Amino acid sequence: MNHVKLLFFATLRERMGIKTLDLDVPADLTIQGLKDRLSAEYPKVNASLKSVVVSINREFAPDESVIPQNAEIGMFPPVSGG
Amino acid sequence: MNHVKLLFFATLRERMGIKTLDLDVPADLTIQGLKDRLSAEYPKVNASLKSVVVSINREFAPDESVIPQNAEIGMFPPVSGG
Amino acid sequence: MQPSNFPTIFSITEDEIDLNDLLARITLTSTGAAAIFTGMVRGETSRRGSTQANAGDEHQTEYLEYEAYIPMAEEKMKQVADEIRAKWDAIEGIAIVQRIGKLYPKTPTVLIACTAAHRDTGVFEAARYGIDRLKEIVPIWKKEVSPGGEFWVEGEYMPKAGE
Amino acid sequence: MQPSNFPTIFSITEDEIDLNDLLARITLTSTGAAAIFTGMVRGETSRRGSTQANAGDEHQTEYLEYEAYIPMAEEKMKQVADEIRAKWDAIEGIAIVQRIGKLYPKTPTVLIACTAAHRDTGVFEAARYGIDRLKEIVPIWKKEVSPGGEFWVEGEYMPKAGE
Repeated sequence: MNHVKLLFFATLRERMGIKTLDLDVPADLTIQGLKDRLSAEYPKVNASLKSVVVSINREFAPDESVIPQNAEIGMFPPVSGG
Repeated sequence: MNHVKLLFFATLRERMGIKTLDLDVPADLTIQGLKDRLSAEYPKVNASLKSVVVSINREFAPDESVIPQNAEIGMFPPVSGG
Repeated sequence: MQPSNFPTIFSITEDEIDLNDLLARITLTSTGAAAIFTGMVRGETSRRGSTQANAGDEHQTEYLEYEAYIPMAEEKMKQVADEIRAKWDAIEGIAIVQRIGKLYPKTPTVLIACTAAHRDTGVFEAARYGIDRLKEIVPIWKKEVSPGGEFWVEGEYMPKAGE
Repeated sequence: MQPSNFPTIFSITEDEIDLNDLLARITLTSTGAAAIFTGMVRGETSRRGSTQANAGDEHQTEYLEYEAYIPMAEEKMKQVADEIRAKWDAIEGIAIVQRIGKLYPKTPTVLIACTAAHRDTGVFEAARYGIDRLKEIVPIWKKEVSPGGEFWVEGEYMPKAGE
């Protein structure tokens, strides 16, 4: 099992009701697999998962990325700074 | 005769050695005629007259402009602000 | 002067954006021109994307509340600066600043500034590119609070892997 | 809002150029974007027009001394602002400021700032146009003083009658 730390921002944070979540996940879990797990365990976040942007260790990551050990995973909507 | 006030700037001012000059000129004098008169009376300004920019009452004026009564005439090199 | 001596400032801050100070910090002895973009909170806003909005589409904003994924945002700001330098090699100094927290109408919220020896070297284009890229890849979000309620402003850009 | 309510600032001053203050004065409730150009005194300058200057062509500047035909310069600054508004009708506020007197390297000497609701409405192009036009038609001149002597910088543009 790998330890990962999830960070939620903006709508994701509000829908989850938490800023961070520490999880143990299988060593071969992908971002898609993580999304599926969140969707099942936190159905309230489903509306945000459709257009979620995901980062692994502060770099944008596609759904097929395998999550490394001790990853810091950011989950957030498309950015709207400025 | 018309009264006119000449204002010199930058190289024109330095070559003339004065900032302003009050003149009485014929009512039909043009800018070209004024340049000719300055050239004859102040030969030291000749080098600057080749590329001089002239304004009448704060608007750019071509050589053929007739100088109106009580005109304020600016004489200066191409601008270099910024 | 080596590019490594060229100042690059990036900052996510709750403090006021001080244009005079930032400009001074990216001005070198060889600098003759700066292009600066700032964004401010609009108190009256047309609907997003609708520049031909009717008066009826306008609404009032009480304030915007910004949040950022700060360490990643700092890394992505540095990436935007690197991209600018790769595209316009005459650029000397770069400042990229995002103010976060609760910000009221007319308040500057973001600044992108680029300096160069001369104005015809890409400074305007570089500043424009900088704000465009910030709005694509720097993880910052804003919630609009208005008399009618509050909603998160969401961007449209989906960054590619490794971008 | 009527265009007549849009702020236009033009100033020829011996005082420091305060970007924060000028930006605030051209920011309306409807403003969301500003593009600002500033020029500074270069302490190390390549020969005019020679961007590929060799190191041997560089020289040091001790200071620049600016002078202006102030009342005409103010009228021409207003004309530049009018031209900007005629070309980009989304522009809200405009500031055009030239500092004069003896100015040392790294000092901002000129500022052109334009504001609008959004950044894609011509603010960058308007600011660029503003500085280009100022350098063509606003009667201001500078003398460069360097260790090797002093000389007047002369422009190249010959304004047309009525321009």
